[in-house]
Amino acid sequence: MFPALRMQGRERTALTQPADEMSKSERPNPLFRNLNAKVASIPMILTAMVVFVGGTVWTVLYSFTNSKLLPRLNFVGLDQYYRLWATPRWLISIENLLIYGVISLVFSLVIGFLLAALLDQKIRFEDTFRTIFLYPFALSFIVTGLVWQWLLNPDFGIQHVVRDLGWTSFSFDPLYNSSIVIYGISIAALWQGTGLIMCLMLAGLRGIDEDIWKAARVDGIPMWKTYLFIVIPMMRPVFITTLVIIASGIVKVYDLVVAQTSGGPGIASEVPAKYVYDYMFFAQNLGQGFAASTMMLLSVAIVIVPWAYLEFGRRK
Amino acid sequence: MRYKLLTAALAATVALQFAGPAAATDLEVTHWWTSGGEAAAVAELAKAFDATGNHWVDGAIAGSGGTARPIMISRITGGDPMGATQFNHGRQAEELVQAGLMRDLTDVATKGKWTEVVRPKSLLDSCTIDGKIYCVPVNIHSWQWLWLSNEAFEKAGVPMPKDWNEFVAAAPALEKAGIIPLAVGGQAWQSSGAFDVLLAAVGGTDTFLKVYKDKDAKFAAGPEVAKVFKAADDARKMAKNTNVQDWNQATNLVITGKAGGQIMGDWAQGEFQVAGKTAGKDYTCLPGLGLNEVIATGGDAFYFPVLKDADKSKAQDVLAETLLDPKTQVAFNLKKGSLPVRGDVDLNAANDCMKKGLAILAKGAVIPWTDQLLSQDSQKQKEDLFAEFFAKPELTVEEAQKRFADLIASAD
Amino acid sequence: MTAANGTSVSIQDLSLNFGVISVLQTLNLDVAEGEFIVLLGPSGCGKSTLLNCIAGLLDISEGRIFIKGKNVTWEEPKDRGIGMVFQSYALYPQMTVEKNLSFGLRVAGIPKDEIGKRIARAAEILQIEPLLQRKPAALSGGQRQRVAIGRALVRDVDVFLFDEPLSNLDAKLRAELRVEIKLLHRKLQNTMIYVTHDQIEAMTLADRIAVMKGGVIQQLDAPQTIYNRPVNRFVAGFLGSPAMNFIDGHLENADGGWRFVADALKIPLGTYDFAGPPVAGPVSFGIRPEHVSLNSGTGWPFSTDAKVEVVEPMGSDTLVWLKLAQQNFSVRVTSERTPKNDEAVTLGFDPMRASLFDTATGTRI
Amino acid sequence: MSMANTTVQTSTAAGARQDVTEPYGPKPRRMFSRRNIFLYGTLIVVALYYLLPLYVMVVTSLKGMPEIRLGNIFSPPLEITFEPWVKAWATACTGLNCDGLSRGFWNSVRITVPSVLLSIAIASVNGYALANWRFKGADTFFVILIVGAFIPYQVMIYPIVIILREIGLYGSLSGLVIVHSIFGMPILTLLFRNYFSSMPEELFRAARVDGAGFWGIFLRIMLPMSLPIFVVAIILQVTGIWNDFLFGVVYTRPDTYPMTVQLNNIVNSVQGVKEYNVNMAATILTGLVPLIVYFISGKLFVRGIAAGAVKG
Repeated sequence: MFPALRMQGRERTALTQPADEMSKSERPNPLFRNLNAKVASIPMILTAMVVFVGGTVWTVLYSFTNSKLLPRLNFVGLDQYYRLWATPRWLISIENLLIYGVISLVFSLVIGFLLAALLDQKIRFEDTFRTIFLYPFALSFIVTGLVWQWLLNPDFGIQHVVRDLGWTSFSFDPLYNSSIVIYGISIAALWQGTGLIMCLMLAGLRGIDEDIWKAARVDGIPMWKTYLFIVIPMMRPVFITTLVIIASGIVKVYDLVVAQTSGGPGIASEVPAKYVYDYMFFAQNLGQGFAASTMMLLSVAIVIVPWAYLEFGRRK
Repeated sequence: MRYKLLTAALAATVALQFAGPAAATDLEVTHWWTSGGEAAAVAELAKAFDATGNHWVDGAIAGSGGTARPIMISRITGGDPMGATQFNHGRQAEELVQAGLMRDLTDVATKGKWTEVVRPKSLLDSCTIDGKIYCVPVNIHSWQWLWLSNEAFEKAGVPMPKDWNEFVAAAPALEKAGIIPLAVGGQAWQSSGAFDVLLAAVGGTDTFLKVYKDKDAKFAAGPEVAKVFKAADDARKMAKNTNVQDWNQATNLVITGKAGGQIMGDWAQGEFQVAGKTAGKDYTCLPGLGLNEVIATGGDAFYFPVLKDADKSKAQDVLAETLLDPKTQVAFNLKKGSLPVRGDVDLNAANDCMKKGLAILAKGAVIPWTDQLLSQDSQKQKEDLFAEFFAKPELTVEEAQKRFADLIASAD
Repeated sequence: MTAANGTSVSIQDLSLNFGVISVLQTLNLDVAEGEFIVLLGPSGCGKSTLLNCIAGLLDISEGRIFIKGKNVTWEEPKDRGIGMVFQSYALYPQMTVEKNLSFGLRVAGIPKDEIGKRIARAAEILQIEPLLQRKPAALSGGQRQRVAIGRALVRDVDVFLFDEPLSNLDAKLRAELRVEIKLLHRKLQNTMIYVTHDQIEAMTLADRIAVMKGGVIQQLDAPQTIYNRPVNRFVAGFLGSPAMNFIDGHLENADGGWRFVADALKIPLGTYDFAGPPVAGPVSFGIRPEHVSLNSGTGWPFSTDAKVEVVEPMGSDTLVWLKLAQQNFSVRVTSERTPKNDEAVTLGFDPMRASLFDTATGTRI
Repeated sequence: MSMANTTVQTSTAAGARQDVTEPYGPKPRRMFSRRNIFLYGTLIVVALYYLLPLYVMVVTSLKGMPEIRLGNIFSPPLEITFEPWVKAWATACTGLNCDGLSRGFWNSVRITVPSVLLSIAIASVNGYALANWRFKGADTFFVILIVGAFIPYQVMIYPIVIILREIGLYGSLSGLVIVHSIFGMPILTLLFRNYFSSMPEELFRAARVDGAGFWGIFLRIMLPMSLPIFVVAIILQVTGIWNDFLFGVVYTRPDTYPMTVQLNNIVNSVQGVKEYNVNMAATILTGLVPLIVYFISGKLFVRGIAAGAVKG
């Protein structure tokens, strides 16, 4: 309530002063234009400014302090950052995020697109198949993590079953093997997320003019080439929306790791968001957590802000 | 056992309904005691509190303290405090007290003569800040136990070890019999705790204090501690086939004879009890790993956030008194497997292992625990290090010790 | 012309910028009461933008707009006394035709019986009574456009704005509705501002045409004037189908008279009506294909020989392409005897019908 | 094969008969062509992979613990028991509370319904304002919002605790509803904005000439045309909010814990042995609401996505 009132108040004072000097037929104060739209956008503006910008500034500010359990403005310069980048767990987290990110991005797009392309062949039972591919998206990461932890558990899951069938040397325990655990986590992530990507791609494919297909057929272009060189470039907006959804999911990955491995074995499957959470709350070292947050925000900003501005900031 | 718990809970609810709502004040108590033995112990506290005419609203948060504490702290700092909350006593709640968010219990303490009844004295010291008492210790938890499965050793055909070294020697025979020698759950605090126990047991009390109390980094890099790291190296080799996360699942491996032993605090005893196992017959406990019989005075304590509601504040006082009540202490600690914080209670019902603990306590062989010596921040870094150490054989003993020494150098 | 009735819409020094891009530049336009003005130009010339500014759908950067003498520069669209018809009809898909027509009136809180009266009148004028209970999806293109017009009609306003209303229709319907709009205008006598890129619509409908390019009105005149005396090369080239012939050359004064010279081609300009005192220099000589005649004797002030390159029969008449001073040149022939390919012909015309433009500035000389 | 293709293509190009055989291309008709076998074969294999975890969950939840310990996870239950379900719903314990997921279910409903309504109300108005009423600076706010979609929630927990504390809503249901609305806003606003942008602008202009204002156009013109995108938004929000764990656990108190938190509590409150059958039953129960929503409205979802995400 508090910030809201302040914001309105400021606008109101700004409104009244210049309006007095102008006669009615003159250009009204620009703040009056679309006033309803502005009023209606107050929640958005507040969210953007108070929560996202305000929260970010606050976080960055306190990352330069040695705040422990409670935030205190006790500045220590870049100490938290030196420590952060000297911490093996942080470095592993970053590495894992990169691996996980590349896997998610590439496989979600490829699998999602391939499934969509298959479904777009005017097949029978399309609804059934689509529902099957999409249903995991309805489940939370916590649930997804639990199920896959169970399936990949060497004592109960796939490995156990295959060994029971007679292949006793079979080994498939990605969640218990430090060097491949992050791939094991990705299996669950892809299971959960590709359905949505498929839906987006399918929607995109359905938006392609039938004439394009006819033209490609008349020209004798093979189907895969039509997809690759004609259809995919035409689906640019879908790919952009998809990228936003996938990428924002990648940076935020947390629950899935917690539910499947809690970062283990050891610290082999740690991710940055978990580092932030653990250090802020578990280690009761807010400063360190904020420094890690700031690094995450920074990397997000470097990639996203220019792109978002180009994509949404300016219109034809 | 579970049925018993259920009936207890039901009884409590029924009792409340008849107690007359006017006098009853609901008090929400948050904690992270959710395993079988723990839940049974909490039920005792709730029963005792409900018997005073108030109502214990249970706010259990499953997971570990690591999951629960952030939630508790967010709620206290967010202005929606619970009536009382569990913390490990020590330094976890220090800043909350300093920020004036916690209630000063000095009056209740004076009335109940806590300074006289609570032992060892160090327990109350960790509740005291600037001469005022802010928490109620409810139990003494000691980490320094090695729990061994009699069944497993029988199966492997080796005699029950009497200390850590014999245990290590018996490991190959256990492995041969298809038994995991040492169960260490995947959660970071378990490997870290196991190392601390080794430090106190293999290294000795002085080594332990020099590292954690004096924070002597040079010493931590030296040969005394290197010995401990050697032992930790043994431990991780023995534990490499453990595929469980939670500590009680690891304990369950010992209970079922799938694992030879586990280094775990005395709360593991509650699990043996719930499973109907008898100390000495089904399982064996070695305090201080059989090498250095000490007990750390870590444990749980309840803190009481400052509340505006006067009725609730009054109920807080009642709860604080109830928690230290001799009868509650006995009932609670028997279930929990921990030691009571009062020296003046009757513990005839205690089993073998608890009696061993009580004897050590009576001898005064106590050391402070890492919760009291190190900040949460240093604890967490330590956890990260040992989680990695136990899971990653490529991390050499030397490298790990060097990182440990660096950590001690910057610890607070 | 009905200008005597007073000014209906007046635009003064209007500018519109999107950031650094200037879309309309200090534009002035007065529309008389009851006048039918067509804004004509290629896409991107700013004609629709100008219309949207008049409607109040775009905020202008500079200038003022008056409608019926009232400064409406910053009024809401609904308060300007305008009705508007859109290219895509913009019918509300979830409402019936009747609800579509009445939506604006209901918003304005006009009493029910009055709404009913107005809808009945509009439906009668546009002959859409049987369609009133249908949804737009169940209408043909022509019917939708009638409803769209009806929506403007029921508002009972002074000024109608049309934004390329016929572009989405096929050629036949377009011609039909064009006539209907003309009749409607005659019946209602409202001021109408009509945007199109179709010169036939412009020529047939307009009292005056404003030809626009690059956000500037190039010429504002009656259709015939624009056709016959275009003020610059752009207007000359934009109007007319087939397009005007242009020959690049220069203007020189020889033997006491002015003439146009391009290679060996020399056209005396004795009959040409110069816009100002002529000056020697590079010019474009323009003449419409229909103002040239083929093999019709030598009675023309100018005639020359040429060889036919291509013949394009167009139904009612035929377009003959040949080369003049190495530049393409077309002639429109209506006579029954049309030349064959490669045939030698004589062409002749009166330079009075021609237009001369300064090569550098493009303005009429 | 290639011969046939060439002929057919030539004839198509020439505009001749098309009913011979369909060429290469997206829609042949024969039942057991090689292509169909490949197509359906792939789809079925992939579908099995997607169904496997659900199958294991259901099967496990119907087994007794002894059978789980002995058998393999894929084998169907020898003896079907519904006890795990009953236990998961009604009697599983966390600490002292032994009422299973039942309490969490109603809490989740109480949290989800207002959160979904509020977040969609706000986001749809945002999207509409951004698409049709671009006021100065609006795009900047939107960019901030989109960037906000990438901020991990963990980073924002603390600032939000402070904000909620300042406005006095910490720990209350309204507080949680606001938090869900805030974090649902970026993606929803993007969807609504894209959807409204894809509607013909002339419609909006016509309504303005007709005198409808900001709210009039929104309520009377835009809303009746937006069913598909609302379906998408509802599905996304219902699943997102229903499945949320972090906010539910941080911003509520135990008596209002949503189902996911209770699920976590039940799954992690290991009392002796892990009761996998109860865990699986609890897991399915928790996922049931979003699953049902998907099964019912899956078709609309794809259509709505097409409208909201494809046009940009």
